[in-house]
Amino acid sequence: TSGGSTPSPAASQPQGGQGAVADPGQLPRSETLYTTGTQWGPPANFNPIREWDSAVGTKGLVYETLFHYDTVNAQLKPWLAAGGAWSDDTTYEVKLRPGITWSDGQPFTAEDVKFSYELGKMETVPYHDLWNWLEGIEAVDDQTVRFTFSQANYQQWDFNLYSRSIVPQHVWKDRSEKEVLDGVNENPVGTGAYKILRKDQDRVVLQRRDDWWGKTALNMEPKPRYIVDIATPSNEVAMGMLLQRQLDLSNNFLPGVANLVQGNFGLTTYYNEPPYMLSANTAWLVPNTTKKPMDDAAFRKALAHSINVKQIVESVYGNLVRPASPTGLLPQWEKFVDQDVVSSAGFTFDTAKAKQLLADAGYRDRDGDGLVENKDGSKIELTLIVPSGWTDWMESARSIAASAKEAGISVTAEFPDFNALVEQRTEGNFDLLINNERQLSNSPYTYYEYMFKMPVLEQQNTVNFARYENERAWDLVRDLDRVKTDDVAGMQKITSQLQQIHLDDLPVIPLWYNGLWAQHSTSAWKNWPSSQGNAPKTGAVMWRNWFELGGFETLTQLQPAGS
Amino acid sequence: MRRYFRRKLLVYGLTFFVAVTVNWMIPRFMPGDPVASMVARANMTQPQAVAAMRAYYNDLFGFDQPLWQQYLSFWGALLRGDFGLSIWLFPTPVGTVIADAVPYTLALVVPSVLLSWVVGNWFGAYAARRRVLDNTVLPIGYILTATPYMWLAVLLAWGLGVVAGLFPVAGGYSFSMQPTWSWAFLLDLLHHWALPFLSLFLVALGGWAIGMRNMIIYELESDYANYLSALGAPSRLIRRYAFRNAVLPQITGLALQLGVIVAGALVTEIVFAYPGLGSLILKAIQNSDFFLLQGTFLFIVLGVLIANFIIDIVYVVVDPRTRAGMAGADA
Amino acid sequence: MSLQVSDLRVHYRTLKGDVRALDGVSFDLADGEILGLVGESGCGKSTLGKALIRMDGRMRRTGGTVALDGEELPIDDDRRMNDFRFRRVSLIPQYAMSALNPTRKIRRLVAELLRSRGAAVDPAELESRMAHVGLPPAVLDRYPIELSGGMRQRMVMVISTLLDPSLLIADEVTSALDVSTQKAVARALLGFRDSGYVKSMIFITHDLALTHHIADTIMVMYAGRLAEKAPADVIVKAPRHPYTRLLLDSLPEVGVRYADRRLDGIAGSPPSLLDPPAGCRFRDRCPLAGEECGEDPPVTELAPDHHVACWKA
Amino acid sequence: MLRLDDVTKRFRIGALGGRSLTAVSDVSFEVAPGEVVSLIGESGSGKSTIGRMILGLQPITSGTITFDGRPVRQGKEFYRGVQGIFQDPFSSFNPVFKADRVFAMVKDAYFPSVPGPEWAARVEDALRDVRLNPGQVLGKYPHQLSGGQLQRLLIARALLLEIRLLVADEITSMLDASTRIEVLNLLAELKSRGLGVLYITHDLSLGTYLAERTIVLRRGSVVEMGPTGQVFGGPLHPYTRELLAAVPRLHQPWDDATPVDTCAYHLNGGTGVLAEAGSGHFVACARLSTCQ
Amino acid sequence: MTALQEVTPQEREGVRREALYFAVRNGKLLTGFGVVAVLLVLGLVGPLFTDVPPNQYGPRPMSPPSAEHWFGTTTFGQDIFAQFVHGLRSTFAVGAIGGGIAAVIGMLVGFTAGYRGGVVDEVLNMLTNVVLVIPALAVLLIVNAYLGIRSVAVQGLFIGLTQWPWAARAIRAQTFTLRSREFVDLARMSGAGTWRIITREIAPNMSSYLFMTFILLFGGSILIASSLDFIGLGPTDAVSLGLMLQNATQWSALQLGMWWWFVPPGAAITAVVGALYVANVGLDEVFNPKLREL
Ligand SMILES: Nc1ncnc2c1ncn2[C@@H]1O[C@H](COP(=O)(O)OP(=O)(O)OP(=O)(O)O)[C@@H](O)[C@H]1O
Ligand SMILES: Nc1ncnc2c1ncn2[C@@H]1O[C@H](COP(=O)(O)OP(=O)(O)OP(=O)(O)O)[C@@H](O)[C@H]1O
Ligand SMILES: [Mg+2]
Ligand SMILES: [Mg+2]
Repeated sequence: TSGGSTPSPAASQPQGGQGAVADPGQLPRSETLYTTGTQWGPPANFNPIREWDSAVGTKGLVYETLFHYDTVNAQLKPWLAAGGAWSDDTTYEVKLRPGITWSDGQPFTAEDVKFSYELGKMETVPYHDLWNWLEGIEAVDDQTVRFTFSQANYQQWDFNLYSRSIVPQHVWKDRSEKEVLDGVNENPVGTGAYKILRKDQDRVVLQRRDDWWGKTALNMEPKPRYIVDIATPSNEVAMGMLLQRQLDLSNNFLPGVANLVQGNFGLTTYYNEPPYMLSANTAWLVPNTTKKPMDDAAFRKALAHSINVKQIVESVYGNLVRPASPTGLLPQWEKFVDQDVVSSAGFTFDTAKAKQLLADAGYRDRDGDGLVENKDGSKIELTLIVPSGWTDWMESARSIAASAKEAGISVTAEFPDFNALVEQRTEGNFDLLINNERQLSNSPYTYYEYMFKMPVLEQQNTVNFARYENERAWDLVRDLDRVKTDDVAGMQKITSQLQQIHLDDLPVIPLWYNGLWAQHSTSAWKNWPSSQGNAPKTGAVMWRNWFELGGFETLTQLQPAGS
Repeated sequence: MRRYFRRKLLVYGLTFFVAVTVNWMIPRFMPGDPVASMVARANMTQPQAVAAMRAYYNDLFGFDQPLWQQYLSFWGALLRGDFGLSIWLFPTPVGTVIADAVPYTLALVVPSVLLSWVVGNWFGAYAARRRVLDNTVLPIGYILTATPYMWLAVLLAWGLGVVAGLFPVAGGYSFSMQPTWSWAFLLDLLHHWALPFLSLFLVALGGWAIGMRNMIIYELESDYANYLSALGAPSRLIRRYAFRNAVLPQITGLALQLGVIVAGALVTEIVFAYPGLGSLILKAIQNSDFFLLQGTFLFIVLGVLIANFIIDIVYVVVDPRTRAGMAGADA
Repeated sequence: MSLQVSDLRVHYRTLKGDVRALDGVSFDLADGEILGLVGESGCGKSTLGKALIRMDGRMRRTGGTVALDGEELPIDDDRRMNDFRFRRVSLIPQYAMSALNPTRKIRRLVAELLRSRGAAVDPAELESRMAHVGLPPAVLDRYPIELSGGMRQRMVMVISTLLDPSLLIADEVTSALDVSTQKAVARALLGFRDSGYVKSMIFITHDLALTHHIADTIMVMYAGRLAEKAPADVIVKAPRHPYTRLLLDSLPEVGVRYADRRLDGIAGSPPSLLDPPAGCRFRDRCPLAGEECGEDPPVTELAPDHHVACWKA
Repeated sequence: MLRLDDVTKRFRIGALGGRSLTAVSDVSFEVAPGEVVSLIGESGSGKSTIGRMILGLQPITSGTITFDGRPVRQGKEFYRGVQGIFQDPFSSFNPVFKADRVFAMVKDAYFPSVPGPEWAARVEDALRDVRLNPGQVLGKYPHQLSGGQLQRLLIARALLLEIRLLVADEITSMLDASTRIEVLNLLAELKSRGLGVLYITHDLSLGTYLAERTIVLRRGSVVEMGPTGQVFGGPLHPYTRELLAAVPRLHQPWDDATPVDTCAYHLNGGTGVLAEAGSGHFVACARLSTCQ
Repeated sequence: MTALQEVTPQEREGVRREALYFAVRNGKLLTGFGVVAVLLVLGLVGPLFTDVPPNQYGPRPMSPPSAEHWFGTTTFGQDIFAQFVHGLRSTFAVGAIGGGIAAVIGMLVGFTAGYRGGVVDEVLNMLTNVVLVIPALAVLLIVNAYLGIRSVAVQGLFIGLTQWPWAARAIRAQTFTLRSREFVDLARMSGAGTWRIITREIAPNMSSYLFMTFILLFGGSILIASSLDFIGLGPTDAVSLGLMLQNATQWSALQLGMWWWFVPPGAAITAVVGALYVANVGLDEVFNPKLREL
């Protein structure tokens, strides 16, 4: 635990306040939510197709999806859709809610849904691969859309149902591929609860639409009349603003925030004790399995045993994250973890065991420098890369290098520029790296797809950076995709086999669960999500693609601090 | 005179050419593929889609043309004022990104440069050859110039911002404000501007004060000063002359220092999350946004060049020595 | 009697001790008189000049007094001395070429200087004085750097004498000029005295021949002391001090050829002023030196206005 | 031995403008072994520039300078026979080194094989030649020596090389009267050993003291040249006359009675073609005939 | 780089003895070099006495200064004193390397341009101006971002490569006045070549000036390096004061009340550079009689 001093609360008072309402240029503090941690620079576009860099709230607050996904109860939650069902094995029918209108007053219809999914036919649209197994879409009537599949990938389809923004056909229909992919989409017309009020270099201001359909249809209303999302260039600035109470929600990684949560600063997090945050994704150590000695599962296992994750969790993160289970499956997927497999094939930090495994596999220290050599006697000198500037990972990488050395494996941490790292990762010219590019989702399918995706290409862009090839595993992953999403047992059967393969072969080594960083100030808004009592259990997060995973619901549960 | 300006223009032209060329070379000859990182960020899995996207961006940025042609079209675009598209803030044109940020940077740099120059010079001139001031206050000047910009900035942000609560620590104006032509808004702008300005101002102030102090001491030792005091002229007059003569080299000093001050502004903006070019550059680096980096870099070079040029002209106008051709080595 | 200097001692403070640059010098200067001051380099000529108007930080008066028009000059009180400067005592410095602020036009410079001393510029008078030294009025609207060395020198002469001082000190004002300009400047100085712009003048130089042409009286100094002082013609024609004589002997005249007449210099070098030996300071180089020269020779008036400090004179 | 033909030198001046200044124009003369030629003229008339061009220290704009028939140029060979001594003895020595380094430099460059003791003996001989006591001057820093001593050190240095031509540029202007005359006397002795000297000065009295021939320079052009006696005894060019009249002489007041006649030299700047007025006596005056 | 004046080389009597005399009595010089010397010794000797590697995690994170941890510990329990002394080392190293390289280039260019004059001067002058006008930090940012800086030495190298122009200019001007000195011509007449004249005749005459230039370059390099470190472009394999500052900021040291992490590195940089500047002024006073306190 951290000793040290607990800083005293700042003397400053919240700015703004009731007196300011008279000023038209000033947003009333009690009706405005200030957030940060998603956007790191000027808002660039309001294009919901650009799910990775559109301005905060573009998808989720302005544009909406057919469904949301309830991470607590692990089920789809009808949103623009009133409901959806498989009418046969390869046909899915969506019923839309009646009475929804676009922000320009036009009615929202089945044609809009058809149009939006058909945008994926353009090669450069990110969900283009949907059309590898989707055959066609039919707007049966204004409220009904029918999707016909050549191959029904149930798991993936659910993901697509809550991930794809629906855009208005009447506005978008004449847009070229270039505009669809690269357009700024100024003045977006959406169905969502907010509209963009203005933007500036360092902020986006959203204003609630009081005619939003969900008010009546869902009986929900997001409480803040205004949301100001601030682009803070760095975490410490966010921390300063939180302390000044100019900020209500920070989705930044704020090291040492535990001290503030314990202190009297009016700051809260989901848990009021370690790990403080919900988990958002798994950080893995990715070995390049095409290189020696990482091509040897025994070596990878030894490496896994050598890593002192606990030290990283405690020293680097100050207990803001929790160590990952050997399977790496997020806590939300706990029901898929096969404890038998874990206890028989799992690994823990154990330097002695690591040494033992190395010795058993034939990696011995021949020249007496305390470091093992390859089976053929050549030196092992591995480098572990993380992007320069990613401080917590840099520290973690140093820690991994040190503990691996303890076990006799020579690992050096290096911090190339992000771009250079991406290139090495894509080309496969690395030894070890840390990666966490899969978030929580509706299905462990996405997790295993990342791990086992085949075929391994010349360039690996987003998945299977380890370049691990195992036909059986990939077949299992695809089988998993074809299990209906309500068939939990069927899914479990497959995932436990996948876990066996994972833990036997360790194509990636799960390290810890990165947090769903969210620190909230109670000075203006209360009823933030918390593990305690009947506070909301959703994530308080503005990150892109997380509104559908509970972020939006959180907004509806907030209460002004004064009430 | 003409020859002087011809030479100056040649130097500036050459500098610009070199800067632009280096600039152009950056994304093309440095490790790391900008398109790859764009594709990686888009989170695509399907090889076909990746290939399509790659081809699309390569075409967009002209990476598929022969190098010389890329170079020429770069110049062409540049002369049309087209800096290309930002990768990080895709698809915003770099020109727009910069244009949005520049007012903030200018608002920070111009007053801090000019005010620190004026106040520093005045102060240094006042302290020179005055024992008490020279020995007590000027060391503060040394300390100030020796302070790393960011250290002072962070201390100010923490002390006056977080602890004392006197100033905000981030942003160009209150996040609750909307830009209007109202006093409240202007005040708010000033309120946010104060700390970054102060940190830039203080560091630069010390440098000018010391420089001026030394110059004045030299001037006070000069023949004309001796002559004037031998004729019993009051020290007020002598100091006034000394000041005027010493200020002239400080003008050239100003040109020399511009680059340094721009650098200081960069760091300061980062500390205060001030939405100017500095924060942009940092993010451009972190996000490998070559085009944005190119644009900002060119913009800074251009700014410094223009400022230098203005200073050159001012210098020739105000210093009769340059006009008579006696100034010796040219600037 | 316009100037009376009695037993003036001025020392320079240095690390190694005091340099006795002026070691007991006494002389008088009458109204309307031009005193030429000559002597080997380093004998204290400039020190005397500076002592009379503005001592620099290292100079210290250790004795003696200076009186101007019967009033004692507070030469070591910088502030009180200010009242005398320019109005009563003025100076044409050795560095006259660079004595004008390069960034002010002459007219403004003069106006500002005068205003600071509480006087007003009389443009007509200024121009007439300039005309006196051959400077056109247009010079007033130029920067100093736009003038030639000789013009600057003459301009300084005009400025220095604008308030009609009683005493003008001209320190090596001609040594940087070529012969023709030298002649013009020397003439102008004479003219200033004749027009009454200045009452009396001390003309410091190392050029005996030139001094002879403008000075009424010539004073020869050696190693911080007076060697001989007499009317100009007397010094040149009938010098009594051996140093003066040797100095004159070593001056080549135009037309004198080595082949015809070989001149000789004075062997040896002057003593250090840091710790000068007792007795006559020229003793070591003097062909006439004898026993008694171990004592300080007193300054005696051999003939009216002819003062010599030598036992053998 | 040394010969200048139509030598011209132009400088570019001014920081801002590209003005050019003709420092020397169309100068031609010769210096023979054992001859002292004095070069006289007001400040800025181009005397030093001529000296430096002869020494190869400054490029020539046009014309030729030859030494023994070969064009001058920097290099050991050339400097073995031709050396120069400059105006300011203090600035001729590098203040941070001991003064006798100038001898060591000569040894390094020209006599690397001479053994140390022998070299020391040669240096001492040369010093005695210039009447310096080696013990008094060797091993000292320049600032510890007097101007006269430094000046003579430089002459001694030149002597070590057995030079044949010496360019002496105002070598006495900084010295007081007595030291000055000693240096001049030394030059006179060297000349009698066959050394050719170009003696540059603006002090007319010094010029006449030594030189067989005198060249009067004005604004870079020769206005009058000839045997010293003739030039000073019967100056033909008005400028020479004016110069002579301006020289302060001890026993004779400035001659105001000789007004400089308004002749061509005043009207057209004095550039005339050099014409022979007497044996070896040349004058550049457009109205030579009327003036005479 | 503000305080450097163009001083005509002095050659008065006993310059050096006198300089020494004033040097040991010049408060500015003594204080300046005193502070630098203390910190330098700390940087050189300190690491020998701290047995913990500077980046090693310790068991007591976030603890304030104590007998055990003189300067306290970081969020990770690293001993700040150990980091500090190692950081001082790199700071001095980057100053020496950056300042040294800049001084060497500046001297090469300045001497050559000043001595050769003419076309060479024009070309070098042009080059100097070009490099001068391009903002150095911007260039360093770009170079750093793409080439990646691993070690203090490489960082110093890059800083040195961009910082020389003003030094070159100053040295050129000085050389210009010196090259017309007659001893230079005398050396030439003694058969010395250009290089020899520059190194043996001209440079020794401006030694104090060159030294002062070096001091200013040294301080400048430290400041530039700290800026680079701070924005995350510092050497990845080293400990430096700038990196300490960066870490302290990134891990919100001040906000969390850990002033002992944030203050020492910044104070040390300020002290080193400030002391150098003060010493520089002192040196100026020592070598230039006009500036001596009367
Ligand atoms: N600032 C000073 N500090 C110490 N000694 C000085 C100073 N100024 C002059 N001196 C010494 O005082 C003596 C007299 O100097 P002064 O300048 O009066 O001589 P001078 O006769 O004017 O010589 P010159 O003809 O060269 O101008 C000299 O020995 C000189 O070295
Ligand atoms: N390097 C140079 N650059 C520009 N002009 C120069 C240079 N050297 C000399 N001059 C100019 O050339 C002219 C002749 O100069 P020079 O030094 O030859 O004159 P001088 O006759 O030796 O004068 P003095 O008697 O003052 O030494 C002068 O006007 C001078 O300003
Ligand atoms: Mg081994
Ligand atoms: Mg000359």
